[in-house]
Amino acid sequence: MIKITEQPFDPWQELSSFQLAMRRDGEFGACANFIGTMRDMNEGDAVSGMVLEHYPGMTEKHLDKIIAVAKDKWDLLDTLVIHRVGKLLPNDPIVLVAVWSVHRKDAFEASRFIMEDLKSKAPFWKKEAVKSSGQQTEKNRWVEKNTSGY
Amino acid sequence: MIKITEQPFDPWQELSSFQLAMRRDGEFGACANFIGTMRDMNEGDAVSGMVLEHYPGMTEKHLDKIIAVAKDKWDLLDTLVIHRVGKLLPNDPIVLVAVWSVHRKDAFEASRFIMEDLKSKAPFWKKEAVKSSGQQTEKNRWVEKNTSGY
Amino acid sequence: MTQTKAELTMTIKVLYFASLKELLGCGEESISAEAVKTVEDVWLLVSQGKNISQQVLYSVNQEYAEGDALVKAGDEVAFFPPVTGG
Amino acid sequence: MTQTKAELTMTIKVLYFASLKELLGCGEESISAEAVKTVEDVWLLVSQGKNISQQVLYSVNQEYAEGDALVKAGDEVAFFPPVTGG
Repeated sequence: MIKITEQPFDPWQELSSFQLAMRRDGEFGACANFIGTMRDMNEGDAVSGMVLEHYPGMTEKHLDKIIAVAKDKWDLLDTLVIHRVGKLLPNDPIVLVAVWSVHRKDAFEASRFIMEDLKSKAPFWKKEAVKSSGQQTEKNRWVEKNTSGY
Repeated sequence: MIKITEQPFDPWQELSSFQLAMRRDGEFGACANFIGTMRDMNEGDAVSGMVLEHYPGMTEKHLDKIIAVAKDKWDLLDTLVIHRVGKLLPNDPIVLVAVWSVHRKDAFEASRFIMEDLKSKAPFWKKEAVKSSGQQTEKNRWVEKNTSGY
Repeated sequence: MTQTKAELTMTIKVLYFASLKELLGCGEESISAEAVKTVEDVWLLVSQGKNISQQVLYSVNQEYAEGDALVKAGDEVAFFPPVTGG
Repeated sequence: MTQTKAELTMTIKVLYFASLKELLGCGEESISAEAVKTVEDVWLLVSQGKNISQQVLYSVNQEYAEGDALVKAGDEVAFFPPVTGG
């Protein structure tokens, strides 16, 4: 399942409900998941807020595709991807990627694969409100590029 | 934190409470975690229950050591490892490994490293109650070896 | 402006995101499909006169595309900077 | 049996886990430290007469050890099969 949401989400509650709704009790031996959370610092500057823009339509299409690729490469029982858009505050969860499988290798590798693809290709853009040290006023700046996680 | 427990645990609740108690709001950008859950099938046979034995003292000592190694290799903010012992039923969570860090690479790699070390070296042993297909009676058998997750 | 059905089928929908939307002062526009063959043609047309030095990514019908990808009337073309989600 | 303090300090505590505990019919015993130098010596002593074909891992004072690791009075030595946790 893929969810793009403007509402804050609790990753643990989402994981708990989704796993229950999967109705795969006794089948899955492994769940690997990743949660990306907004920090209050970036590149040495204090960050007080963020606006996350995306490309509605292409976002879902791209995530669907990458999940299909992952299901092709690994034996997966189910996947859950949630991504926040709109206005965010520090400590807000931004993204959740979770993968259920029979054996751990599949869950570990697929969760990282989906997350890395999302970071490098899914059409989301962050604009953060920052106050550089020594400066009084806040400025908005676009985050320029995600770094590779490998 | 390391917990060895005879009581069933809810991984999502444990993650939620631990993360709150960490008091690292705004600091962590990444949390990677893994949950191993008891399946109702193993090697083609139906499994109805399991007893997990461990070596009290060495278990904690070994897990402490591997977490120290992980903290040395990667930049980690905190870690949580929970392992169930005693009597388990299918669908019971067996193990939780969670890692918090500033950047995702550290969390992804450290969580997998800790989990693989735990599977290959931490002194736990599983005895499962199985009913082979076509058989009427249940038998207890020791699980012989964990396979590598890489 | 209101477009007739005939006009609509002769146009390409062009979208801009993030910093590019700000630089171009526009999020969406329609251009005639007649003067353009490739995505690169569309980009040269819509960015002309603007001094855009940053890296620009292309998509056609919501899939990444190279500059030489062909476009036709009815397509949705988008231009955006490197992505920064997750 | 009750041991005096002098006897305790002359002994090695030996533990068995999982299938080995079942095979040896015992989870814990004390042996005299006098007749043994290495973990391997301890294992040969406690397993003698038992036909144990499976792989056995050793630990001394709750850390993995090779067969030639030295042991002394007061040590805790353990023998167990390959681990299967997680």
